[in-house]
Amino acid sequence: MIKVQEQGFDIGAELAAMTEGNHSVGGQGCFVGLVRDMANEEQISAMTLEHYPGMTEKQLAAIEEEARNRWPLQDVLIIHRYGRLEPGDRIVLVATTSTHREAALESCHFLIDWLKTKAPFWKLEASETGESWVAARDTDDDAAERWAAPSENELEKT
Amino acid sequence: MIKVQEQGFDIGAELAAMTEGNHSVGGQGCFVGLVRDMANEEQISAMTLEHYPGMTEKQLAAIEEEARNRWPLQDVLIIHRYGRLEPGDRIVLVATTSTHREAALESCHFLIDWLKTKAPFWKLEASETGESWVAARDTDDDAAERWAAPSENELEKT
Amino acid sequence: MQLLYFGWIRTRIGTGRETLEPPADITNVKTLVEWLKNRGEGYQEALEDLSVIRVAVNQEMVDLDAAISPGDEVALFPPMTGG
Amino acid sequence: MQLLYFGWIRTRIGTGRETLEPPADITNVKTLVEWLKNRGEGYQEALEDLSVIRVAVNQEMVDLDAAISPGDEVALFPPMTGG
Repeated sequence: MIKVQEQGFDIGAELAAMTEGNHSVGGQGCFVGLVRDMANEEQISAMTLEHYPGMTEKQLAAIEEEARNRWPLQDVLIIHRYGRLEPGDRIVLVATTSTHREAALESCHFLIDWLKTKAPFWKLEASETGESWVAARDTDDDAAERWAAPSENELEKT
Repeated sequence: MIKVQEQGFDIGAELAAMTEGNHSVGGQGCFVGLVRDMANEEQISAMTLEHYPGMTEKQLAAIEEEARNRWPLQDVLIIHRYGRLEPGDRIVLVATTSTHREAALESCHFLIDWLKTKAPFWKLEASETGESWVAARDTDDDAAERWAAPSENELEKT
Repeated sequence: MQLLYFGWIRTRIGTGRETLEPPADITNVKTLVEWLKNRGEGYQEALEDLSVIRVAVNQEMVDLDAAISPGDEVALFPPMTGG
Repeated sequence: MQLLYFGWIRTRIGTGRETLEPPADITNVKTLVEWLKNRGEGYQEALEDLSVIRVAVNQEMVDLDAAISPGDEVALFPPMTGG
């Protein structure tokens, strides 16, 4: 399930909804991304997330689909916020459920790595010295690349 | 922080407490283990977790310590229940916070892998055909071994 | 043609969305970008380094040599920073 | 000496805890286990396969050749299944 929203989310309620009534879930993995108060040694007062309505939902759905193709998952949840956030606020929640823990944990790692470079969000940080756009990081590209192998290569071969 | 308890836990409250007031957290990883309703093709009606009071807390604290030595973590939480549980009940919660997502996710994976083989718990499953103890799995040993490298080898050398 | 701009491409150009009708010889993303750069200093500044520009046509990621048609929604933006 | 049993070792022996005073020549875990096996059928059944017995002395994991002393807390249990 994909949710792109301005408002916050209730982690406990979201995680509970994924397992409620489904007693074949053995493991649930989750990752929460939060706004940090420091960036490049500057104090951050706010972060504004811009996104591409319409495409965002499509991209997140494609990333969810990819995760489901790679691991035997029972459920996938991606909640990504946009708009103005402050340090300590939660930006994103990814969570997966599976019969076994390996699939749940690995797929969460995959989801957040791909979100970093494939979800159409841009971050504007505000500090005392003004506003600046967060630059994409090579390390995020590398992390996403790490998962590139199986199905993308399959696609290239065909 | 280590909690060994019979009662359930509130994931939302536990995760929130780890990040509250700390705005340098960039990522929070978490894993929840639940009682499944099937084991070895048998319907499970209950699982009773026995543990070794005293040693359990020590072992969990040692595992937490090991995670903190390996990754730059801001906080670590392990909650492990004992007693009688039913399918769908949560058994264990591990969660970590860090400046960056990689450390948070990897350390959660490490924590749950080590808990499987190094935390003194034993599981008794009840089904229609009676009660039986859950056997340790080779795959869990392998998963724990995967993390054996750095500090254990260091210990062996000294 | 619907043009959408995001991130610092949007702030440099000064708008997030505009409807333009490029000449008939603008048939792929690369020639569109070159044409846009002539529309003013903001465009020039926003689009000068092709290596940091990402493109979506009708909300699908494409390369710079992808074809475009008059009715398309074309979005230009910096590398994404989700998560 | 405090003896503690867990999991199927506990259910086969029939108790989870007992205080015993092994003879003076019982100085390591292995000889203790052999001595325990003579205490009855339940012990025999519980402790027959050393490869699936784990041992903690004073709540620290040890090998079968670890030394033991009269005041120790010695726990015998199957491989752990936490998480």
